[in-house]
Amino acid sequence: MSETYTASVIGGTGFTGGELLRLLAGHPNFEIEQATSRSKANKTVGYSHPNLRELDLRFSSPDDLESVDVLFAATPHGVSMEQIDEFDEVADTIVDLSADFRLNTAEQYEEWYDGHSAPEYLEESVYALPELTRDQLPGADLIASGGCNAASTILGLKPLFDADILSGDEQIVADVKVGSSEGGAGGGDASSHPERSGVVRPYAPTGHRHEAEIEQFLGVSLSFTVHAVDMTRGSSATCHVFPGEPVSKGDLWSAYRESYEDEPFVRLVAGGGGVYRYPEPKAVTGTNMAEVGFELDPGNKRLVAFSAIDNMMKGSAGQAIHGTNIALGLDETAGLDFQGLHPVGAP
Amino acid sequence: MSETYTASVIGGTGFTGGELLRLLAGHPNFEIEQATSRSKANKTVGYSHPNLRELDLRFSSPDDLESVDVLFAATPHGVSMEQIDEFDEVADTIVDLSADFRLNTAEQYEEWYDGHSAPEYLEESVYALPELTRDQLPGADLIASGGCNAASTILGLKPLFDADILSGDEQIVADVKVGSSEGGAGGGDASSHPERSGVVRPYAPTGHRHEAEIEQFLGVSLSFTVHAVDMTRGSSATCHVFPGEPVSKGDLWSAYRESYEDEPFVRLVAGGGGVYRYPEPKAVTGTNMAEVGFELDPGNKRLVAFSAIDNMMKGSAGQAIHGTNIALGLDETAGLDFQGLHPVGAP
Amino acid sequence: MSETYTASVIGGTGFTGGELLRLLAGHPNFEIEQATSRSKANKTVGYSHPNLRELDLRFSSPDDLESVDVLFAATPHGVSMEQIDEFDEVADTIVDLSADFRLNTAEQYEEWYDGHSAPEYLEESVYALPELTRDQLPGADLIASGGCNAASTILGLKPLFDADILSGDEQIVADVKVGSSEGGAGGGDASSHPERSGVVRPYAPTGHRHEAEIEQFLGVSLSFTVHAVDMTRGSSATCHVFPGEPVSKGDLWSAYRESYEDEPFVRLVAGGGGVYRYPEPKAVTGTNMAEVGFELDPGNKRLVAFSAIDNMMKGSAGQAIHGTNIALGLDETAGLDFQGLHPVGAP
Amino acid sequence: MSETYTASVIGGTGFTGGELLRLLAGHPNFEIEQATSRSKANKTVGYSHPNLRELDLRFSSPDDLESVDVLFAATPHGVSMEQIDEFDEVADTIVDLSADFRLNTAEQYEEWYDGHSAPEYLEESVYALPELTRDQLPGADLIASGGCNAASTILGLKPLFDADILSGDEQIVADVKVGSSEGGAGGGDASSHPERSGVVRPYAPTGHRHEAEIEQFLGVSLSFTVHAVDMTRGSSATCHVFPGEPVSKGDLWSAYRESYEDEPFVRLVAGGGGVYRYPEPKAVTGTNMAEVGFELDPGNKRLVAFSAIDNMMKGSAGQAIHGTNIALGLDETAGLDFQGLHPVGAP
Amino acid sequence: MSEADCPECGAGVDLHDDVEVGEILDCGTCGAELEVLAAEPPELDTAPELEEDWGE
Amino acid sequence: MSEADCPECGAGVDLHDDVEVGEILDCGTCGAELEVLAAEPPELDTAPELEEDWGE
Ligand SMILES: NC(=O)c1ccc[n+]([C@@H]2O[C@H](COP(=O)([O-])OP(=O)(O)OC[C@H]3O[C@@H](n4cnc5c(N)ncnc54)[C@H](OP(=O)(O)O)[C@@H]3O)[C@@H](O)[C@H]2O)c1
Ligand SMILES: NC(=O)c1ccc[n+]([C@@H]2O[C@H](COP(=O)([O-])OP(=O)(O)OC[C@H]3O[C@@H](n4cnc5c(N)ncnc54)[C@H](OP(=O)(O)O)[C@@H]3O)[C@@H](O)[C@H]2O)c1
Ligand SMILES: NC(=O)c1ccc[n+]([C@@H]2O[C@H](COP(=O)([O-])OP(=O)(O)OC[C@H]3O[C@@H](n4cnc5c(N)ncnc54)[C@H](OP(=O)(O)O)[C@@H]3O)[C@@H](O)[C@H]2O)c1
Ligand SMILES: NC(=O)c1ccc[n+]([C@@H]2O[C@H](COP(=O)([O-])OP(=O)(O)OC[C@H]3O[C@@H](n4cnc5c(N)ncnc54)[C@H](OP(=O)(O)O)[C@@H]3O)[C@@H](O)[C@H]2O)c1
Ligand SMILES: [Zn+2]
Ligand SMILES: [Zn+2]
Repeated sequence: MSETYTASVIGGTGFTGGELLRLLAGHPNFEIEQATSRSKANKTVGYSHPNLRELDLRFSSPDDLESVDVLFAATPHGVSMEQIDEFDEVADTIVDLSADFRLNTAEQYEEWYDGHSAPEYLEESVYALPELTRDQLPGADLIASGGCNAASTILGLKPLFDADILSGDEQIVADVKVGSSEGGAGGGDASSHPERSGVVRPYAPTGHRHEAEIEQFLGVSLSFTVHAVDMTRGSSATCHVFPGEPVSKGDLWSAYRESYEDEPFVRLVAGGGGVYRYPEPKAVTGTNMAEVGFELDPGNKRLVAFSAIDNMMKGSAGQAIHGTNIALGLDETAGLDFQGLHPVGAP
Repeated sequence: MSETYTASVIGGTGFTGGELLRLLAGHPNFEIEQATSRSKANKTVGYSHPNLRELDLRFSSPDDLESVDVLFAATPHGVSMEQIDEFDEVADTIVDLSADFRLNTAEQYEEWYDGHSAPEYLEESVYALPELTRDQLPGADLIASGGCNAASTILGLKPLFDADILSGDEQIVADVKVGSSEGGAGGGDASSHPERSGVVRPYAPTGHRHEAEIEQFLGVSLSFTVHAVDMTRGSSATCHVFPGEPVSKGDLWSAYRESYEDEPFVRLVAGGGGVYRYPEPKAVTGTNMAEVGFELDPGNKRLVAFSAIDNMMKGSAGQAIHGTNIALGLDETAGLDFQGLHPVGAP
Repeated sequence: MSETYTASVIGGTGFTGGELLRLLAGHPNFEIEQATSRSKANKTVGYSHPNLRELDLRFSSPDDLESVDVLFAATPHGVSMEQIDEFDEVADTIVDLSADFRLNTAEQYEEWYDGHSAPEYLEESVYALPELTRDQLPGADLIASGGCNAASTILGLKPLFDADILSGDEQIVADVKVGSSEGGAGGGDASSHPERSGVVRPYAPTGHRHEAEIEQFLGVSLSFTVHAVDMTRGSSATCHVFPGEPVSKGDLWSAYRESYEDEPFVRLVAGGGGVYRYPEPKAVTGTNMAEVGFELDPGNKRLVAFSAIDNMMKGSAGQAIHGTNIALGLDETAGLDFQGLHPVGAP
Repeated sequence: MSETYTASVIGGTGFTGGELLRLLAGHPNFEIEQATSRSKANKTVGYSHPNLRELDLRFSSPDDLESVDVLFAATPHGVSMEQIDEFDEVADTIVDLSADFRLNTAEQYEEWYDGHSAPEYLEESVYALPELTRDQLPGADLIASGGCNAASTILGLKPLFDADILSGDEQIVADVKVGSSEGGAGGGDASSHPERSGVVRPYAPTGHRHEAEIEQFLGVSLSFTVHAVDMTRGSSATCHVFPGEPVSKGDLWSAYRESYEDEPFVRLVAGGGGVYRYPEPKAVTGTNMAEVGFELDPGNKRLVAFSAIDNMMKGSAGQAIHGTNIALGLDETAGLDFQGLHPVGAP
Repeated sequence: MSEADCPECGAGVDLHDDVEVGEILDCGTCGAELEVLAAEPPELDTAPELEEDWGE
Repeated sequence: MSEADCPECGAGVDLHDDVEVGEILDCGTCGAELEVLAAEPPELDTAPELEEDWGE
C-alpha cells in the first residue's frame, strides 16, 4: 500500500516550479494541492507550462496558502528566508530550491550573499544532494535543494576525494557550461533570444556563489568559471585537476565506481566508442541522471573530470524530489524514471 | 493481472528504432527480446543511444532473429516488403514503421514509390493512426505505422471533414515544418550540422510521398510542401483552407472537440493567452501528444489549421506503440505517459 | 570624386538602428553624425552593438538632434509620424524604417493601424523597395523603407504578376518563417531564449499588418501567415499559388529572369544540385541580397514561389540604404557589397 | 597604384577553401585563377558555397593546376606535404592552411602527427599568426597558417608572457569551446545535425594536436581541452592561470594594451556594462578580429584570460590572407574589413 | 570561352575553351546538370539526373 | 574635444566639448562607468556601479 502526501509549490509559474509540478503530477505518492503565483493567480497551470495543459489546476495567490504535507518553495533567493515561519506553519516538510538554506552558517551568508534573516533554521536544514547527504535526509523537516552548478561540479570531483586521489591542496579548475533556463523565467536583455543564442558567454567569470556550496561539501576552495552556451537545459562541468601522485585509468574507474555504483542517478561515461564518449547534458535532458566521467592527460600530470546534468532536474526539481523521497521514506526513484531522449537537439 | 509480450526491433540503431526501445523498456506489458543491427551487432544499445545506457542489451544481427510476440520493423522503405515473409514466420504481430504497408493497393506504390514486392499483404495491413483507424486495429496482425508529416497534416484537417466544413473540393495548402530526425540516423551532406543548422529549407517543395497517405485517408488531394527548420524533433503542419460557407470560431471549436474529445493523445490549443497560443512542436517533445488548433481569417475567407507532433513519437514510434496497445487489447496509453518538458529549447 | 553626406540614426540602440550604423560606417559616401538613444545616451555605440566597438561614437539624446543631410529613423511604429515635423527641420532627406509612411492613405492607417497623425506626408513619401519603386526614388525627401515580410513576399510573387501568370483573382497563400530579430531589441517573455528557442510558433496566424503593404503593391489580397522559427535573422516566404493556365518551368524562368535580371540584389535559385537548391535565409545573412525561386506542382495545378532575405538588411536597414543610394544618385550598391558566409549556423 | 596577384585555392569545396574564395573575391589585390576539387570539378563554385553564386568560376581538377602568384592549400593534413614540390613549381608563394608546415622540426611531427614527408621545407616556412610572427612574414615563400584553437589560446595568453606576469612554470589550463565548422565539410556521424546540435561534447578531452603549436610559440606546455558546443563558427578559449605574484586589473590592462594596441585585428573586451562584457565568438563572426579579455579571481590567486575568434577567419582563411598581405607588402587589412553582425544567432 | 544556352532555364552558360563532348557541368543559374552534346558550335542538353540523396 | 585617462584601464577617453561635471559615460575600452569629476582639465573617476541584472 502506498501512502499519498499532499504537496504545494510556491513559485509555480517559474521554471523549477513548473518542473516540480510536472514531477509531482506523475509521482505515485503525491497529490498537488496548490501552485502559487502572484502575477498569474487564477490562470491555469497550462498558461505558463504548455506541457501541463492537461493538469486541472489553477495558480493560487501565495496569500491563500493551505496546509499540506510537503511545501516546495521555488522562489528567488531571499524569499524563503523571509517567509520560512509561515511555511513552517502550513507544512510538515519544507523543501526549498533556493540558496536560502544551503549553507551552514550565517557567516557564510554574509560572505557570499547579503546576509541571512532566519539563521536559526540553518542548523536543521539538510542539503539535498543524496550522493552527499543521503544519511541525513530521512525525517528531515527542512530540505535545502542544492545549486545546479554545484551539483555537477561536486559529482564530478567527489570520487577523487573519496579515493584520496586529491588531498585538497591541489589546484582545481572547474569550467562549467550552462543552459539558459538557469536564469529562470524572468530573464532580462541578456536572456533575449537574439542576444542569448549561440553565445559562449563567460557569465560568471569568477566569484560564482555556488563556490560556497562546493567548498562547504568538498572542503576545498576551487577556481570556478561558468559559461553560458546555446542550450536551454544543462549544466556540464569540466574539472581540471592535478593529482600529486600519478594515477591510472584503472585507479579512476575504481574510484568512480566505488563512489557511485549503488547510486540510482549517477552513470559513468568515460571513453568508449560511438558519438557519446563523455558526459553530455543532452543525453540526460529531462532525467534525474548525472553522467560522470574522466580522462587522463599524463603529459601534463592532469586529470579531467567531466559531469553533466539537467539543471532543471538533478540540478533542482529532480534533486528536490529525490531528497524528499528519501526524507519521507518513499522509493528513492519514485516519480523520477524518465529515461531521456535520443536524438534530441539543443533541449 | 497484466500480460507480458516479448518484442524485438529490427533497425535498433536507427532513430525510430531507438525510440521504440526506449518506449518498450518503460512499457508495463513488454519485454525486449532483440534489437538488430547489421553494422553494430554485439555492441551495447547504449553505444548508439546514450539515453539507454542502463538497458542491458546488445544489438544482434538481423540474421539471428528469434521468435517473438511482436516484431517492430524500423527500417528504411523497401526493407520490410522484402522480408515480410520471414517476419511473418517469427512473429505473431508485425508492426512496420516504414511506408511499405501503408497504402491500400499496388497501384499506389507504382505511382508514389518504386512498386511493391509483396502486394498480397496490403489488404490485411492496418494503418496505425488510431484517430482514424481505431476500429480496425484490435487483433491486427500487420500494422503499418503512418508517416510523420501525414500524421500532423491529417490530424489538423480531419475535424473539418468530419464536420462537413470542407467538402473535399476546396483548395488545401499544407505547409509543413520538420526537424532533422526525420532524415534518420544516416544523413548525408545536407544533414551535417554546419549545413543543416538554422535552415528554412524547402526540402520537399512539392511531390512529397506522404501526400499519398493523406489523400488515401482524407479522400482529397492537397498541395503539400515540407520545410526543414532548425530543430531535431517535430513536425508542424499549417493547413490553409478555404471553406465554401462562412464558419465561426464556435463552429470550429465544436468540430474539433467533436472529433477529439475522447482522444487521449490529441489536445486542442487555439488562441488564449501566454506564450504558447497555438500548437507548438516543442510543447509535445518526447510525448505521444498531438496539439491541434486553428485560426480564422475572415477577410480572406480562410481558415488555418495548425498541428504539431513529435515525429519520433506520434509520428512514428509512439504511434506504433499506441496502435499495438490497441491491437493487443492493452490500455491504450500504456507506456506513453510522458508529459513533455518546459522549458525546452530546440529539442 | 565622391560626395560625402552626413547622416544620423534615431533609435541607434535598436536592431535596425545598429545595422544602419554598421552600414553607414562602411559606406564610402556617408559620415555618421549622431546615433540617438533615450536610455543609453552617452554610452558608446559598442555598449549595445559589440561588432561596432571600434566605432568612435557615443549615443546622444534624441533631444540634441543636429542638422544632417540624411536622417534615418529606426524607431517603433508611431514615433516618426509624431516627430516628422522636427525631423523635417533638421534633415534634407528622411528615411523612415517604420511603417509610418508606407501606406498611401490615411484610410489605410485607420484600417490596419491606429490611424495616422501626419497624413499630409503620405503623398510625398516614397516606398523604398527599389525592385518596385526605383523610378520614384531619385530626389525623394521622405523615404519609407518597406516591411521585412512584405519584402520577401512581394519579391517572390512579383514576377508572376509582371508576366501575367497570375491575374490577381487567384487564391494566394503566403506562409512566412521569420527570425527573432524581427521583434526588435525590446522583446518580452515570448522572446526569451528558453521560450523562443526551437519554436515553430504561428506568431501572426492571420491578419499580419504587412498584408496592407503587399496588397497595396501587388494589387491583390492574399492569405498571410507568419511563423517564428529558430533563427535570429531571416524572413523566408513560401507562396503557394494556383495559376489559371498551365505554366512550364521555362515560362517561370523567363518570368523571373525578366523581372530581375538587372537587379543587383536579387538572385534566382530554383532547383539544381547540392545542398542549397531553393532560397535559404542563411545563405543571404548579412547581405542585401534576396534569393528568389520556384517549383511546380503540376498534379495540384500549383506553383510555389520561394524567397529569402535577411530581415535586418533587405528587409530593413539594407533596403533603406539601397533606397537612399538611389535617392541621392549614388552607386546603387555602395556600402552593400558583403557577400555572406558559408558555412553559417542559425545566424 | 595597386598591384594585382593571381591566386588559386586547392580544396575549393571545403569550408576554409570557400572562405578563402570569398575573401579573395572581395580583395582589391587578388584575382582568382582556379579553385580545385576532385569530387566537384566543373561544377560552379556556388554549388558548394551558396553565398558565392555570383562568382563566375567553376572548380577545376587539381591535376590541371596552372601557374599563379599565390597558391592557397586548404586540404586535410598530409596533402600539402605530399604535393609541396608541385605546388612550388606552379606558384611563387604558397600559403598552406593545414598543419603540415607549422612546426619547426621533423621530430615534432613524429611526436604529434605521423611524421613528415618533406621536412626540408620546415625551416623556410613561416607561421602566419602576425601577432607572433609579423617580422618574419615579408617576402616569405611558404606560409603556414596557424591552427584555430592555437590562435585563440595563444592570443589570450601572449600578453601575460610578454609582460612577465607568467614565467612559464605555472599551471595553465586552456578550456576551449568550438563550433562545428572546425570539423570541415566532410563530417561523419558525430557531425550530423541531430547528434551535434546542443552538445557540450569534450571532443578533444586531452592531447589535442594544437598543443604542439602553442608550446612551440609560448615556450610552455599547457593543459588543453576542447569542447564542441552548438555553434557553427567560433573558437573561444578560456585560460585559467595562476601567476606567482599578485597582479592588479591595471597591470593586466597595461599588459594587454602593450601587446595589442597596434594590432589591427585584436580588440580588448574585459568587463564593462551591457550584454557583451567578455570576448564572444558571435561578436566576431565573419571578421578577422580576435576579442581578448581577462578577469581576476583574487581569492584563488587566479587570472582568467578569455579570447574569441571566428575559426574560419582569424583561425584559418582570414589569418592566411592577413599573413599573405604582409608577405606581399600589401595593406595588412586589405580584404579583411568586414565588421561583423549584431544581432546574430548561433552563426 | 564560348557560350551556350541552358536548355532548362535559358541562361547563358560559359564554356571553357577545351570543352569536350560528353563533359558534364552545371548551369550557374538554375543548377541543372548539363551534358555537352557538341563543342563547335557548343550545344547542351540536360544530363540524366542521378537521384541525389538530399538528407531526409 | 578633450581627452582624459580612464582610471580603470588607462585608455584615453574622448570627452565632448560641453561635458559637464557629474556626467556619466562609459570607457570605450574597458567599458567602466565613469563620472566626470572636473571639466577643465577633465578628470574622471569610476562611477559607483549599479549591480546590473545580467541574465542568469
Ligand atoms: N533555474 C535553475 O536552473 C535553478 C537551479 C537550481 C536552483 N534554482 C533556484 O530555484 C529558485 C527558483 O528558480 P527558477 O529558475 O524557477 O526561477 P523563476 O523561473 O524566476 O521563478 C520564480 C518563481 O517565484 C515566484 N516568485 C517570485 N518572487 C516571489 C515572492 N516574493 N513571493 C512568492 N513567489 C515569488 C514567481 O512567480 P510570480 O511572480 O508569478 O509570483 C515565479 O513563479 C531560485 O532560488 C533559484 O536560484 C534554480
Ligand atoms: N525518422 C522519422 O521521423 C520517421 C517517421 C515516420 C516513419 N519513419 C520510417 O521509419 C523507418 C526508420 O526510420 P529511421 O529514421 O529510424 O531510420 P534510420 O535512423 O536510418 O534507421 C534505420 C535502421 O534500419 C537498419 N537497416 C537499414 N537497412 C537495413 C536492412 N536492409 N536490413 C535490416 N536493417 C536495416 C539500420 O541499422 P543497421 O545499418 O545497423 O542495420 C538502422 O538501424 C523508415 O522507413 C522511415 O521512413 C521515420
Ligand atoms: N526588426 C526588423 O526586422 C524590422 C524590419 C523592418 C522594419 N522594422 C521597423 O524598424 C523600426 C525599428 O525596429 P527595431 O527592430 O530596430 O526596433 P528596436 O530594436 O526595438 O529599436 C527601437 C529603437 O528606437 C528607440 N526608441 C523607441 N522609442 C522611441 C521614441 N519615442 N523616441 C526616440 N527613440 C525611440 C529605442 O531606443 P531608446 O529606448 O534607447 O531610445 C531603440 O533604439 C520599427 O518601426 C520596425 O517596425 C524592423
Ligand atoms: N575548419 C577549420 O576551422 C580549420 C581551421 C584551421 C585550419 N584548418 C585546416 O585547413 C585545412 C582544410 O580544412 P577544412 O575544414 O576546409 O576541410 P574540408 O572542409 O574537409 O575541405 C577539404 C578540401 O580539400 C579537398 N581535398 C581533400 N583531399 C584532397 C587531396 N588529396 N588533394 C586535393 N584536394 C583534396 C576537398 O575537396 P575534394 O574532395 O572535392 O577534392 C575539400 O575541398 C585542414 O588541413 C584543416 O586542418 C581548418
Ligand atoms: Zn539553367
Ligand atoms: Zn577604461
